[in-house]
Amino acid sequence: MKYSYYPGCTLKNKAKDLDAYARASARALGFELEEIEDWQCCGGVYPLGSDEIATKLSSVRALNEAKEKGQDLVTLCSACHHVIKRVNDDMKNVEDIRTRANNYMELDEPYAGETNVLHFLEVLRDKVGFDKLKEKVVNPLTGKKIGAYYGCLLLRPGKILGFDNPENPTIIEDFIRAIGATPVVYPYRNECCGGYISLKEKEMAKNMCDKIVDSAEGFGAEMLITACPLCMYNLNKSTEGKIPVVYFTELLAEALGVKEEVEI
Amino acid sequence: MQRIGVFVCHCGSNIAATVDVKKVVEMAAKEPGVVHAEDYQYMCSEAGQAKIAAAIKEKNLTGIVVCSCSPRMHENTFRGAAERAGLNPYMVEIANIREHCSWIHKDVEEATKKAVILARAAIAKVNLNTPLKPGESRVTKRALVIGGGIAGIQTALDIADAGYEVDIVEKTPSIGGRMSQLDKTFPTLDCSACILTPKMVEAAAHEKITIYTYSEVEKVSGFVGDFTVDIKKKARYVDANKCTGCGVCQEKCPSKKSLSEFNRGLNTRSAIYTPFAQAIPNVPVIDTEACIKMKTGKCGICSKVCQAGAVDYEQKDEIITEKYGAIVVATGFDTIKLDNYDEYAYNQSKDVITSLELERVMNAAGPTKGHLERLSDGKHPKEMVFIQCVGSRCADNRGKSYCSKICCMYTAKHAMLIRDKYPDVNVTVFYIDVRTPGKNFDEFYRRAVEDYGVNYIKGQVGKVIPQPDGKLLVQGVDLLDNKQILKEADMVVLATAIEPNPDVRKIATMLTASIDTNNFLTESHAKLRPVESPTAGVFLSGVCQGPKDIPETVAQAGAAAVKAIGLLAKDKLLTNPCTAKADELLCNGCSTCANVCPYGAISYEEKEVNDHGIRETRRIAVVNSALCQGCGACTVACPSGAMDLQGFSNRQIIAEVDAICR
Amino acid sequence: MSIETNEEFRPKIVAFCCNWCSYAGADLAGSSRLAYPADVKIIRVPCSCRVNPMFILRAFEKGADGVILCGCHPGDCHYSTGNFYARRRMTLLFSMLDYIGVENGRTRVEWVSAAEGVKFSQTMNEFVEKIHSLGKNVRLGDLRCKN
Amino acid sequence: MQELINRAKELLESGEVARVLGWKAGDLPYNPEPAYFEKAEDLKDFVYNGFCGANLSKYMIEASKLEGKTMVCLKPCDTYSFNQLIKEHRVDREKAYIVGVGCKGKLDIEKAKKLGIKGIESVSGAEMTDDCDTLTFQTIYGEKSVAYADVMLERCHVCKGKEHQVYDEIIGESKDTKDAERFAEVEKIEAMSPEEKFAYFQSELSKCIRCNACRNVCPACSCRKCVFDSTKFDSAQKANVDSFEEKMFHVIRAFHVAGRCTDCGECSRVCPQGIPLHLFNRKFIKDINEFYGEYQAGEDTDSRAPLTNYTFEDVEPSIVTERG
Amino acid sequence: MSHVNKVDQIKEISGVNPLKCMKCGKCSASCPSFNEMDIKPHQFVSYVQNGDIESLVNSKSLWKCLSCFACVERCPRDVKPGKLIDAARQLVVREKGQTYLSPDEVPELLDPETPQQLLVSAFRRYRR
Repeated sequence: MKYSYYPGCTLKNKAKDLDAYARASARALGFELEEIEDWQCCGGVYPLGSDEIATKLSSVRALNEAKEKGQDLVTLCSACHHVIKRVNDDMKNVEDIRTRANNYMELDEPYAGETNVLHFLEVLRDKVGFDKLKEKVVNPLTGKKIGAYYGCLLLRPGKILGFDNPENPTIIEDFIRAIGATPVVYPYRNECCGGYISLKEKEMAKNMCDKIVDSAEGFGAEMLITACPLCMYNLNKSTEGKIPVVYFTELLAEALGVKEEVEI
Repeated sequence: MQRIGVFVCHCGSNIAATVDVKKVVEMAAKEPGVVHAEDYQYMCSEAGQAKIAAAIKEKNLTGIVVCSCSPRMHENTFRGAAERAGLNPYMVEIANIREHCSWIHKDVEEATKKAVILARAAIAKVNLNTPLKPGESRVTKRALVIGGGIAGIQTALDIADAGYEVDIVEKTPSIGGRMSQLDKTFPTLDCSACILTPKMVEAAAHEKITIYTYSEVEKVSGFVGDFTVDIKKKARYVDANKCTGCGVCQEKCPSKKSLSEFNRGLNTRSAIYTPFAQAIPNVPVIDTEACIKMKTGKCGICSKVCQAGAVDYEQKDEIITEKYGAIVVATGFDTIKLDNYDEYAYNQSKDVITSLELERVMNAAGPTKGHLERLSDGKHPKEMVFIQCVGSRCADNRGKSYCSKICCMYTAKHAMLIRDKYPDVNVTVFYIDVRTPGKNFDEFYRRAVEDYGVNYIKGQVGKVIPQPDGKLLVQGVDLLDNKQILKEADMVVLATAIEPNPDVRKIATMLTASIDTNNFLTESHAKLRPVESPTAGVFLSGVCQGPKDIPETVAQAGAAAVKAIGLLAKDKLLTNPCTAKADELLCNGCSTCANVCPYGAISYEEKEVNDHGIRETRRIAVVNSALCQGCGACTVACPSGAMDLQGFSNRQIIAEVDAICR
Repeated sequence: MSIETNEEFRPKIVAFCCNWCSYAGADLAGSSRLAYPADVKIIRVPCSCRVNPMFILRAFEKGADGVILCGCHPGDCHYSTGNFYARRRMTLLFSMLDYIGVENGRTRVEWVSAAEGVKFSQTMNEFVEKIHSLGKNVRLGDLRCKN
Repeated sequence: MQELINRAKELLESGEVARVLGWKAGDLPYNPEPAYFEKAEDLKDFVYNGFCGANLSKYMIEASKLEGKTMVCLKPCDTYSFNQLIKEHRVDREKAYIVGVGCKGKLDIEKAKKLGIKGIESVSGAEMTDDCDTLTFQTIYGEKSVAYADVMLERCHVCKGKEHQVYDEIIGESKDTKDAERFAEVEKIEAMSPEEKFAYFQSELSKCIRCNACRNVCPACSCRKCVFDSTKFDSAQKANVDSFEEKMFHVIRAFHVAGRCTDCGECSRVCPQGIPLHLFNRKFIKDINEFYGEYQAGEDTDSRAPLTNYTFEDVEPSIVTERG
Repeated sequence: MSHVNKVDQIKEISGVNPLKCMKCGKCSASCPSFNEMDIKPHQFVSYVQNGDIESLVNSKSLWKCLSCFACVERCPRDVKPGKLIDAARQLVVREKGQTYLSPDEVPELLDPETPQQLLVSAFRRYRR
């Protein structure tokens, strides 16, 4: 099975490990991530204004490339996922945006949201299946108590992203179970880490992350996992190394026994 | 050629403000067949009807057109007026120039033009009308009440007291409904069971009432006055005639892990069970999913301990077919599922409960024996938070668009009862609005605040955050203070929206009673016929029609009973004469019409006909006008046009089409 | 004086409404003052299944520009099954009209319950707009005209 | 053919049947016409060959009213129509002795004429016992041979198969002559733009002279009195050229037989103006198959016809707009 | 630019109908930045209703909203206050050419771990 893959800017730089572990794990699980050509940055945040077109075009290009290849488009970074999935929804359901974006793009065939956008976790859940994943685990992380940190970008708005129940998600917990560890459910796992606010309002972001980390620790988490480089950055400021924050793909690679192959 | 009179109503200014009624009169007078046209302030008034009668007599009218409000409003009024003046009531047509014209258009010229066209269509139709005579059908003097809650019980008692037989069909093992689950009732704080149980007993003892519990309506056919209903009596596996209700079987049953439906799943019950101590009938049922004997064939303890020998594992479902003249729907409500509201942590914490669950917690026969305690650890709470409007007043597809109506009052009741019994417990209520219309209702709510010190905060809760120590952090807002609030609570109670019992959809379909977008049954007229369904002979009682509290439900139950009694008191009903009729010279006898008739009203006869001198025996469709309800499906199925519908004939409808497109 | 003034295109639209749901829905639209263009004229029929394709073609023949049929939602028919038959009949009829080159959208079926005044009004507004975009009905009027 | 005549004689003489419904020779070698034979000696005029396209099942409506049984010759495709008539109680199965006659495709003389064959004196190669591969015409200009399939009726190119659906006995061999897609022509039209579709049907229908040949021959159009002849819809034929049925006759006719039409193709065969009328019926058949599942009218006598049936999940009429 | 125009502009950009609001406050109850804001999320809706766009575009809140969509997700009336805040922010960055972030100040805000995503997002939100 081959998927089109949109890594996004951070995964080429600060979060190379998030990307590398995902690719190695994909190989171990028998699917391939085919990086689309000449992708451009998604912009990091979804342009909310209903009149914003230009800022959505980089996503449309990526989506259209996947469409032309007839593949689903897989993303890994939470922000890219959020932006691309929402733009795709616009292209599918908002006539005005679709028309105007297509006017800019001048494609042979207009793009109308045909591509299916999947987060890597969704591939694991819906395509591979957590049961199958469990079978492929060679190095179960038994006994590890792990708190899943979702943040906001993967979950909300729930209706458009359709990723999981936005108020009580389970996909990462199911993932944690599949790799043999024990999930720790804590109520702040879908609260915002502060996101881009941490550039200028460091204190504000820290306050938010403190609540998340305290809650997770309080419920017994020994480690936090995330899919988002920005979440990890913000959370790390709060934990100050007390409990580790790692990418879910790292644990996946470890469980599948391919972590050592990966060179960062 | 008909002699037609046209009567244009002003409806005060309702029509006259937007439609130039004089112009309509002037234009209508020019139409073929029209020999009289006039306008009047209120045609439906006695004076207006007198004008119609006078014109019929003076001008020898053979048909009339009233340009007025919807025929759904006053068709019967004008038909009555015509009949009293000696004109066949089916020679009356209505042009709806109010709902379909003056009320939706602003421009006088445009509205007038349209009113003229609507009048023309009605005139064109009445030109082709023929006098029709209603048939008669009998009335079965027995009523069916679907649902055995307080609404159903009250309706049944009222009908039975008037001397008619009534059957109650209740899906669960006992009558009593939601009210039997309540602890106390507002605004008087009587014990719910104390006022309900006597009514349950009375219904059970009433010689005119038959109660089918653990039973469901399977099939309904027929029509007003003559419904035929199949009732499925599910197997109880206990012989009601032998059981003494001693309860030993329930004590000895080794399978005790099923969640108690009556206690909203807060505790467990045995596999053989009566839902609650005062159940009527006091005859247990066996839950086949939980019963060890049913699942494995081994066990049989209940049978062994039953001295009356009432347990019968071989019992089968039974279908009872009965005829009824009237049907009352009283299927009630349930609380909505909270899966869409996980921000309130209902699925994550045992200490977040719905108000109905709190009723069980507060009730002496409930899972905590009436002690207020946390369901997670049994500890007595110190801080309780109530959240209002959970799933009500939502426009986002997660919840219900309507106000559930009863929550403000029961929350005040809960708050008051808790503060009264446990003065050490602090109670906070997050509300959007407090809605207390009703006799002594606002006073009741104010008492909760003023006499019992309940802390009402205007604002919603965003999230309930379970803490590692088991407490619940409630993150809400105080809009008057403009502050976000983080409140630590031991228990959170959600005023969960109510919705019609999910089974009502199936029942409505069987009854062909219409249902609104929220699954509430539609009443025939929102103001003037609130307890009648648009389907003749079907009446509505209680929350199945819309959210209601107990006094309103009882009042409506009585009203539905009166309407049913009014129907049952008649010996015969006049049937709708707008039925299908086959032209025997055109009929091919092909059976296509019978294939689409939902009432089985069409049969075939070998009949000798004289077709322009050719005498032959033909297979001809014959419509039983007592069974035909006049839908017209057959008329379109018929390729030769032999089948036509009286009152809505092909030529009549085509005349309307022509008039509109002229 | 004639009240027929015809400067701009004012479409003629016939709406067949079943007595139990859609006619009541139209009444509700009226009592809720939910406006829709006066071009729509309603004909009351007992059930959507009473509407013969002949009526629809007749309307077009006589100069209608659009015909819409409204009935109870499937499953909610007052006569249990009427709208199911209407649905099949109209699906086939509309498909045939499309096949012989009549513009799509001149005919429509919409299920409107007695409680859906808003939907009734919205539907009529949309339909009138659609007919405006299609313009005058020419094709159904002169199908057999010699070239 | 002789086998057929012998059997007919036998049945007539034994009194088992009171008459035989078949074809008799016309004034030309290619225009036999339906005929009753009541006496054995009359059978000398009996013919059965490739030009006997007429579907005799509709004649059985009247024959059912007569005294005694009628032996009727039905080709495989005709038996669908007969079944459909049984279903609609229009013919009496007990009154019919059905001889399923062999069929290897029926001929369209117009096609031969279009191939330039004129002055036909006799035809060979179209007998029931022939292979029906080649057809030979003796004309005043000499002998001409053509491939049988080139002069076959349109309907035979989409043959429903060689099996008789209902019969008492079978005489002669049949052949499935299907060599084209049944819905190809319909699909071609569906693919046109609305303007092209309209232009196509306008030009075809403008040829119609309302001779009613299609209606008279159609086994499904068996109404005692057609709506277009009655006052029931204010649609009776009027002198006025603008009357309703002048425009919509064919649409309504197709609608009235939708779900009942067996696609026997008689309408197109008899149209003197050569209008491909079967395209209306076949469009409905295609839609019915697509929307409500495969259905072949006349395959049985008890199934529920598509227009007198429904499911809760049926497609909405808006599908017509949505599929574009 | 008149007030009316700005109100329309905000409604247009956000696609929000403020009249749907029933003033329940669930947005403010959900907002993680509530305490940092001078005009609270629920007030955004009434400010737009009342046409006081000036106060909105000058508020601190514009720069405190995280676009975390908690208010959007939980609003029972589908009003989406977060979209209104964003629309007001758009007005500022588009029209006045104002920016909340100048490239000059960026270097001092960075540390070795800062992911690209953070810069990209902040630029997108704070600048045209």
